[in-house]
Amino acid sequence: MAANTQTGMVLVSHVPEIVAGITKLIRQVAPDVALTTAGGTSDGDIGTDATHILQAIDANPATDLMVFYDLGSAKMNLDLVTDMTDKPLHRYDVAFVEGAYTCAALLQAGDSRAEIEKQLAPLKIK
Amino acid sequence: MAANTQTGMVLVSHVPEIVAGITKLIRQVAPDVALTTAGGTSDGDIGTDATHILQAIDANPATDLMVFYDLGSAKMNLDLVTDMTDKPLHRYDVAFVEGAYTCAALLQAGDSRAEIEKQLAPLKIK
Amino acid sequence: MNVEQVKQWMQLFSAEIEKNKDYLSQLDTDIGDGDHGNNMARGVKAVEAGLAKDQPTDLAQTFKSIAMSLISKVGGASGPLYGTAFLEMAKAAKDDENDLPALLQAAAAGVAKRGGAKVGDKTMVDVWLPAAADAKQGQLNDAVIDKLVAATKPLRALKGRASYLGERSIGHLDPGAVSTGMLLKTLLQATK
Amino acid sequence: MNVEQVKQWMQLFSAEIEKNKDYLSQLDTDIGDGDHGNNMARGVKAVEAGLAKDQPTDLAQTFKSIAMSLISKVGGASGPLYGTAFLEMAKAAKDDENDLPALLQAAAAGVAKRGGAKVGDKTMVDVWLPAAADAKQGQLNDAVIDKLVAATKPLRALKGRASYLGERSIGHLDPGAVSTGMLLKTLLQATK
Ligand SMILES: Nc1ncnc2c1ncn2[C@@H]1O[C@H](COP(=O)(O)OP(=O)(O)O)[C@@H](O)[C@H]1O
Ligand SMILES: Nc1ncnc2c1ncn2[C@@H]1O[C@H](COP(=O)(O)OP(=O)(O)O)[C@@H](O)[C@H]1O
Ligand SMILES: [Mg+2]
Ligand SMILES: [Mg+2]
Ligand SMILES: [Mg+2]
Ligand SMILES: [Mg+2]
Repeated sequence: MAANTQTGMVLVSHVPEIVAGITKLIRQVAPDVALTTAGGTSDGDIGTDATHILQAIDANPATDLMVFYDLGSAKMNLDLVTDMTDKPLHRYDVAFVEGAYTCAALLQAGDSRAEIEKQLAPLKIK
Repeated sequence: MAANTQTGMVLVSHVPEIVAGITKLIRQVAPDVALTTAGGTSDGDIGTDATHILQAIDANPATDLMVFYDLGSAKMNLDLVTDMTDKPLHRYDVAFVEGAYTCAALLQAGDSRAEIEKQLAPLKIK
Repeated sequence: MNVEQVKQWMQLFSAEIEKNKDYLSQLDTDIGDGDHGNNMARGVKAVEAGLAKDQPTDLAQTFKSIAMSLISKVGGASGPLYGTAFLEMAKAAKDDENDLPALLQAAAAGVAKRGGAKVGDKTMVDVWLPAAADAKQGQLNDAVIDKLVAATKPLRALKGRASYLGERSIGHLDPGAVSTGMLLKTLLQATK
Repeated sequence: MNVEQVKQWMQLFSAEIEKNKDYLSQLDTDIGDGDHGNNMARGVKAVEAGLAKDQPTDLAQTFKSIAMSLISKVGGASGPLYGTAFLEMAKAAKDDENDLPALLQAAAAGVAKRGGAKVGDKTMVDVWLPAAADAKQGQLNDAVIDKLVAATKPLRALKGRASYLGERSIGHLDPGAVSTGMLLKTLLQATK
């Protein structure tokens, strides 16, 4: 049961601690998943910006990225960034912590993005 | 528009950073809400335990508590704790970050628990 | 519209934001997270520094420079929204468009698409879209802009942070609508 | 059942957990977060320390002491589950119940209620509920317990962390079912 490492995850939050914490939660069940994060603005303030998100995308070793976020401004920055990168970004409007945890557990188990999307569907709330 | 401070919030997570981060996110929009947290076990490990949750409940100055959590073991500990405290606990099986943020913003705006529960209903995912 | 006018516009807008920073943040405290004034102030400072550094020579470059500064420095929902407005104007200007109403039209459509908001959702879109339409009719002026901004007050927010408040968002001006009003008024000043 | 037997039971269980700590954590690594062995080891250590400190003199006190140690020290889903099992036995023992099958029945019902799991959901409930029923019929033995534990392997998890894995949870033993098997087997040893 090798992990799916072609598909990676990017977490975007207004607050650095939130993505740091979710990373801890995820790493318990998914040590091998390609995971990068953008928490807060580039300057370390509460908020999100495209520059910081682009860094997390560039730093991710996977070719195909599943993206999770907390609030709406992160969503708009993500959409903006989609036009600025060549990597395919898939944004999920699901419960942030619960969706990211589910995705990580399934990538670790070797599932494909298509399979994972089925499990994410009931978590859509945004 | 005085904040509702009779109703408080308790956040329970497996990881200390997650509740610390959500607290930052919440404090931006809800400086006056009665908010306490239990992140990780009493010993500071990843996980949850009833003792730590009870501390967060006892420390909360409000009389009526709305409780949010990340994963299932937190839920079971919460139910266990409900039998151990006199304070009325209301557990919401909603998206953790999004539900807690919504609740905090509305408590700050002065809404009652009943009004807030209506807004939380579409966030139910657990 | 020409490069000098855009620079003039940004100076006027910057001064207006600086002057109203606390007011904008107060509006955002009522129905959001209280940072709109600071976000915009950070943004316009970056715009001025960006223009000084980039030394753009045509309209497209100028708008692009402004867009990138806003996108990377605002740090809130208004960052991608205003950033998109200027990106869309840069794209239009690349096609040799320098007619003000046409540029505004491109900007307004970009903002509406980025945020997924309709007129009436109590966002800056409530100012952008009707103002662009009025400009096309040659009828955009300060009084019209003030009216569009004021009209956000009785609405219930359906997008952005204020939407979490449901009914509680009624009775407050939308902060982004107010800053958009400032952007459009200073545009009129710079191009009159 | 009497206090000495319970103490004996806890010593045997503790030794079994200590011996199988890595095995339980490995099972939990496959379909969970890999901490079940450590959680249980922390729990049984706390139980021994708690009993030494509390010096309970009747069954109800003894079960209560065990429950509180597990609740405060396990740090995973199994904490409130095993904690509830012993709390329920403490409640039953207070009503002067010391019949083993009746106590097991109370424990199993408590675990099922706490977790909201049914038999077949691939959790410890798959062992607790049928084992309690078998005990009532006087038919609980090691072979029966082993069979109940093994039966969790082909199932798809519907509760707990393993349920996040959907189909991927199939083909693995449930870690909590395995530790429950150990708890019940050491109980049979201590009371035979
Ligand atoms: N989805 C959206 N569509 C259009 N405008 C929006 C949207 N979300 C937010 N806004 C605008 O952004 C403004 C808030 O900007 P700001 O305070 O800088 O960002 P944030 O809400 O991230 O703190 C709102 O007043 C509103 O005009
Ligand atoms: N809702 C539930 N109902 C019954 N048993 C459960 C439930 N959730 C988890 N379990 C049991 O708990 C075991 C996992 O325990 P443990 O690893 O200590 O906790 P955690 O999953 O919090 O890390 C599972 O193998 C399963 O038997
Ligand atoms: Mg704001
Ligand atoms: Mg903000
Ligand atoms: Mg575990
Ligand atoms: Mg655990």
